[in-house]
Amino acid sequence: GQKSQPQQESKPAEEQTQQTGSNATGSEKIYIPVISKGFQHQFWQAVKLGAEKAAKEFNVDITFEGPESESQVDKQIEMLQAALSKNPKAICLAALDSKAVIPYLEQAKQANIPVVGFDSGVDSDIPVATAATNNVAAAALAADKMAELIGGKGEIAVIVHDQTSRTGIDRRDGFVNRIKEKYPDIKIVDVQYGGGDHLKSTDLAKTIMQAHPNLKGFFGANEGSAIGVINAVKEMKKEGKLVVIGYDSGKAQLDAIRSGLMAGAITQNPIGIGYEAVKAAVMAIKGEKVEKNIDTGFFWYDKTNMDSDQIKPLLYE
Amino acid sequence: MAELLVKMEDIDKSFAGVHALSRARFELYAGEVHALVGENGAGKSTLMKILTGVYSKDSGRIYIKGQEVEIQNPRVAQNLGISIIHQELNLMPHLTVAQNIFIGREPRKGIKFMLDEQELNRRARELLDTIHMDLDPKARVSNLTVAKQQMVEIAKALSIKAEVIIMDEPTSALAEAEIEELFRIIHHLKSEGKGIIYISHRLEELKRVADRVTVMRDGRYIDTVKIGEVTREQIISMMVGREIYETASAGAENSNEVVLEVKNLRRGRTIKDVSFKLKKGEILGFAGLMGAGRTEVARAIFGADPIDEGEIYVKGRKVHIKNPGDAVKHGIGYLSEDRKRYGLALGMDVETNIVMAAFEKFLGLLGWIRQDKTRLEARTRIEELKIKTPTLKQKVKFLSGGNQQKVIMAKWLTRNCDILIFDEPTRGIDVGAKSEIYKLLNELVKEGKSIIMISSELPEILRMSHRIVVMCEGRVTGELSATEATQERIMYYATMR
Amino acid sequence: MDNKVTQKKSLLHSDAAQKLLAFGSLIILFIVFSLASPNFAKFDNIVGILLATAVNGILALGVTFVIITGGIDLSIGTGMTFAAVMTAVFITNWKLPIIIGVVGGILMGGLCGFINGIIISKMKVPPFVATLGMMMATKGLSLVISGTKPIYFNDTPAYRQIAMGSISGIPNAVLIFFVAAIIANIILTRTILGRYDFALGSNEEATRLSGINVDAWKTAIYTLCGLFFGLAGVLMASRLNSAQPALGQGYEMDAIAAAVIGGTSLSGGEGTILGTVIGAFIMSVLTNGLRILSVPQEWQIVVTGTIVVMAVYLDIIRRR
Amino acid sequence: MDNKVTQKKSLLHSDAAQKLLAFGSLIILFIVFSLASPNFAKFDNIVGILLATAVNGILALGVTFVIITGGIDLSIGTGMTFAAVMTAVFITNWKLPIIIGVVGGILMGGLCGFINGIIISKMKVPPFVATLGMMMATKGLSLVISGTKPIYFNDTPAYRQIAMGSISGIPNAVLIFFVAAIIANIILTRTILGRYDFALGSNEEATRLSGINVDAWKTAIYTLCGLFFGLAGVLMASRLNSAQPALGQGYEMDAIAAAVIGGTSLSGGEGTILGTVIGAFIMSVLTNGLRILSVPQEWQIVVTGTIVVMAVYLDIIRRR
Ligand SMILES: Nc1ncnc2c1ncn2[C@@H]1O[C@H](COP(=O)(O)OP(=O)(O)OP(=O)(O)O)[C@@H](O)[C@H]1O
Ligand SMILES: Nc1ncnc2c1ncn2[C@@H]1O[C@H](COP(=O)(O)OP(=O)(O)OP(=O)(O)O)[C@@H](O)[C@H]1O
Ligand SMILES: [Mg+2]
Ligand SMILES: [Mg+2]
Repeated sequence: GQKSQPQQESKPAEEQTQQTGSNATGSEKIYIPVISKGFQHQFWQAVKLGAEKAAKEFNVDITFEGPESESQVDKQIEMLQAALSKNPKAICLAALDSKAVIPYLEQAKQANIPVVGFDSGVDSDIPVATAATNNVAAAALAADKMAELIGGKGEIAVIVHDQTSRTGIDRRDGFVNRIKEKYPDIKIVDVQYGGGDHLKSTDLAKTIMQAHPNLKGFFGANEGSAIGVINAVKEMKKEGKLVVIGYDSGKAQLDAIRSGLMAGAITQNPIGIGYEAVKAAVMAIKGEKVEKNIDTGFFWYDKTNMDSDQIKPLLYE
Repeated sequence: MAELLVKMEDIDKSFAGVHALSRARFELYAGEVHALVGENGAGKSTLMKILTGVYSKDSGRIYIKGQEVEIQNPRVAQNLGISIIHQELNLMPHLTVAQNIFIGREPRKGIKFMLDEQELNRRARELLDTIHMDLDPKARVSNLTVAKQQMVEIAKALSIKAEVIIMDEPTSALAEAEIEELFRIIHHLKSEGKGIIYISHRLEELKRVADRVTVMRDGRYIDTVKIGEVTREQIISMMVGREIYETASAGAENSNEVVLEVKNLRRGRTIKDVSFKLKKGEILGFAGLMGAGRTEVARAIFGADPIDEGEIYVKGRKVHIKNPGDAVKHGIGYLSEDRKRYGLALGMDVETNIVMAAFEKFLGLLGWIRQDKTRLEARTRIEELKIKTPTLKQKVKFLSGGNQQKVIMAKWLTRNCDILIFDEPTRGIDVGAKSEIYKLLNELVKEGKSIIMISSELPEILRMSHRIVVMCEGRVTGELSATEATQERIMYYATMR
Repeated sequence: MDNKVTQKKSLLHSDAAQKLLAFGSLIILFIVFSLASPNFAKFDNIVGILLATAVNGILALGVTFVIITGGIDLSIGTGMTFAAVMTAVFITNWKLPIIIGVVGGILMGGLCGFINGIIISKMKVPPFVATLGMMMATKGLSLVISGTKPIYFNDTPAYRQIAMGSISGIPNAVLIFFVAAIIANIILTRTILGRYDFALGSNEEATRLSGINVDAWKTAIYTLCGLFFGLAGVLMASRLNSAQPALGQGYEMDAIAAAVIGGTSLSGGEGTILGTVIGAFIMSVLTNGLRILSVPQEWQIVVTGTIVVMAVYLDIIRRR
Repeated sequence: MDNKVTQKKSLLHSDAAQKLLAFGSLIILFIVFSLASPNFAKFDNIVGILLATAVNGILALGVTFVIITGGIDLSIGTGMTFAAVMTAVFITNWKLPIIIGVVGGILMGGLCGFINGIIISKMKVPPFVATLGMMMATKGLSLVISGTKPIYFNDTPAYRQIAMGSISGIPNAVLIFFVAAIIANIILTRTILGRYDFALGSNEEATRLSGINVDAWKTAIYTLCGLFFGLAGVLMASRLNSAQPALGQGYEMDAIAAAVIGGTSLSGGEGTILGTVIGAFIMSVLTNGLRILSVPQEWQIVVTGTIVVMAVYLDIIRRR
């Protein structure tokens, strides 16, 4: 928050030059489409919040949209294409498939539209900046915490939201690989996918618990998966018998952590991701130098630190 | 004089492109049976559909017991005491007989929406008993033959305590015994003071049931006369506006070459050992009562249903017919008794239906249809059979019943089949068209084709056939030559269990 | 002697035996999974299967009525979500009593169904299109109304008991599902609505010609379907202790599949509630069993697809 | 004079006028969006719309044939993905020439359709169930074969040109779509397959009793549909420069919706290719226009649902 203060003050002058510089018809604001990987999930709503905060701060117009599921690579491309038709000054993009969007990024580059990546990177040097979480490292941290909490051995299971999306793969691999590398006595008995659907994840988690009665820990790799696990624990009356680790936040997860049902979770900084992405886009438009890789960070939070000044702003209800 | 129940005046009705009724008129008194006759497409059914709220009239007035009324929908007609047996079957095939009869008027019990199924079946049983119909109230309608379905329709119409009962060709699917029963019912209704409108193409029936007859032609009212005061020929000339020529049998002028031989055919419980021979250039009549199994035999020969046992020889060669495609390849064509269900693609145009079985003849490269050829063929057939249709592209479902039947005949003629099985070929067809079809059958056999004609109308069988096979309960019980056949002898074999 | 043979035969063809045979595929699946995994036939897991069936089962009950008319309802999944969101709005946002919220939620489902019915019967829009529109409308509205955020029932812990309270170990949701199935069965087989349902699907024109107000009854049937998905929404929200506005799409296909697997004909005129219930169970037993066996997910999908086709094929052979 | 009146009338009711009127909703949408946003009617955006229509449009062409028989094909979405994955396997993993990979991919689609056809016509499994099974089978197999990872065409840059190469600014995918539509139209209106397609949908039993090998033709029609979704898969993969194994589910509903909005009747016997093409365009113009106007996404869904119903309703009124 502190750094942006002086920029905000110098903004009106900047905006003036921007407008006269462009061929826009007078009072038109800078327009930046933000294309995410989704819009319905809580996480993306938090990203949107951050993006809107930055938009307000820098007095730009944004739109925020994303396909309905993270497999719809082509739908995202169509959004990108429609966005390009709207004469944007910059584009923020959380690419579902970083390779598949490259031709469109090239198109943007030719039109001198700076692209800022967010949430996960794009395999290309076109994006002027990327504001992202290192999901692999974040999930590995969850694995470390899991090992610590179950005492370094036993059976655990994982529910991931998606088998093919970048975030799904990264979190699964980050978690699974860390366990395999560092904790030989821990056995991952099952990894299944619930589509992020709360109800389906609940039934899925219950079934896994049925199949593996000795389960000691359970990792839910996104909000929907984590809540599914919590619901399953509740419905099976296994409160306290299982270490549950979640990902992201949302009211249900926060409540579960407060009540001790969930040991803790990884949070990214979704608001920060949205904020930084739009901010970087604005800076790029103005020709200012932007940091190529903006690591928005991730944190482990549990009952003890969730109300701290460092963590609290990262969580959303 | 009895009360005037129905009076229709100056009724006009047009469908897209067809002026079906123009200033049509009709009157019905209590206690009379009033026949309505006319050629196919004369507008009889349309007029009745207007009276029962199925169609809305373009103009004109309807009075019920002197009161002018607007009949917007079938419910209004029912409430006015009008019930109808539609020409086309209008049943719910997935429901039972009883459920169909009382649809819309189900007995309830307890709260308003609960059905009383027992009461429903009981009432149906009672009704069926009083009208002497041998039907199981709990049988699913889709499992019944057309004749039995027709009886369900009749029962349904009678179950409504109506004062006006319209019967649109009720006998077209019935055999003699049921027709007798129907006539008995009609007399009974008449004696109760009900008015009955009776539509039929079987003019010989009129003398037996009707009091007066109204003739329609091309959607217009022609005349109303007392039945006792006209001859059959006079009615016909009013209907068609010309004298009609009724062919006699072509006579036994066939060769001895056997084109189709069926040996010991068996299928389930409906065909128990059927054998017969069909000669070249012959019309072989198949007579029998309803349910005798004639349709089953035809379907089995045609490959529409699998057979359990039996051999079929076509022109002396044994053939294996596993599906209709095989039958058609061996030159056999079949005209079903239920043309809407089994004969026509109703939603498609006349042209396509005519060439449907013979597309191979009109194909170019890669399955390309030579439309010039199909059009020419269809046009030729339409002229040949005098099919009444505004254009080649008219959907078959908008043709009148008789013309639909002709379209199916055209289909098999186009396919050029040598062996044709006609199942009730003149069902629901007017005298004019009937005589055309008879003429056609005679021409076909003269050309050397062979015909099996299944018919429940004995006069027709007697007039047309060179030989007659009589069936009863899945067996062939007799075979008669044209010269020895009489109604009595046929009935004798038809009831020989 | 002849008599005996007939008796024996009629026993085999008796209604009861027929119905038992209809369970065929379900029983086979059950036996196979029980043998394959000791964890499958445990009480808790069975309860889990029952619970997992409840929501989809109730959706399937409702859509069975619609399919019997020869129609379809694609809005049941998102309509369910809409009902859930409205329930949450009533209870959590407007602080109305739970019972009013529940009834209100079910009625909102009924309202969606009613609108479907009007569009289909009065405006003559084909059911597929009308309910596709409703699917999108309810999906969007759920997000708008909830502000794309889940609404929780944290102030009203009693709400969760609607689905998750239990009687001797069986969760209420399961009991509600069975009661709903029984009511559906009574409506379908014993009431005039059920009779006209079949009549419409069997021959709509003949039904109309019999003097029945086809439009009104059709609307009633879509409304009934709406009430069922309203109930499903209430249960779903209760189980998740929240209304999740983004959920719902895709549930319609599962429910339609359950009805069709259970022998309801998409061309109308045929269907039973028992069949639909069995169909719903076949789907959830399959899902559960394959998961218990830890079959990799991609193979689970392949196997489910194959077995669904085979189950229906078996049923077709049996009926011949 | 009388003659003149008739002529005038026949002009209004002429085929050409009818066809123009059929575009009604599409034209209205187009005008509204053009007025609402200067960015809508730009060349680039129009090309974008065309491109966005191509894949869904080709799927809709195929499924139109199936729907006309009175059947349905739910496997077109995932079948498309399966074809895409197989193409990628042929070209990237097996290093086969592009042309062979493309033909192979299309044929794999045809194979899926053929199997659908056999299950439906020979085993008498209802199309909904048979293709639901195929939907799951192809979905699972795509994941299995690809190892749940996208397969890229990075070694064969020419592959991307199949869809994205362009002739005077119009991408090939669009041209391929139009050519496919023309071919589909010829097949449907001018060949025996098309004629039997309608005959099957109009009265299958009567068709059989005309001596036509109903099973074979039905299988042929499902196979044809398979070839179309195979082609869609090739284009999709080409556009994304990769085969995305998780894609596909849900696409079947969009395609079916396009066909139905275009006037194809789900009860069979009715449908036109032009209608389907218009239906596909209505869907993508709507999506694009609302995006261009920056309507919030949740409202986009509501509006789309409403307009789809209204478009069909307008068409129904027009035809009266
Ligand atoms: N729904 C309709 N749409 C278009 N034309 C129709 C329709 N119903 C009837 N017609 C036409 O109206 C005319 C009268 O038909 P109608 O069915 O009343 O004749 P009909 O006297 O009952 O003949 P039949 O003895 O063959 O039953 C015919 O030319 C017929 O083709
Ligand atoms: N679909 C069916 N299901 C059950 N029984 C049937 C079916 N079709 C026909 N039957 C029975 O088969 C027997 C033979 O019927 P079929 O229709 O062949 O007789 P028919 O001599 O042609 O008489 P009709 O004059 O009624 O045409 C009858 O007992 C009939 O009830
Ligand atoms: Mg008539
Ligand atoms: Mg018969």
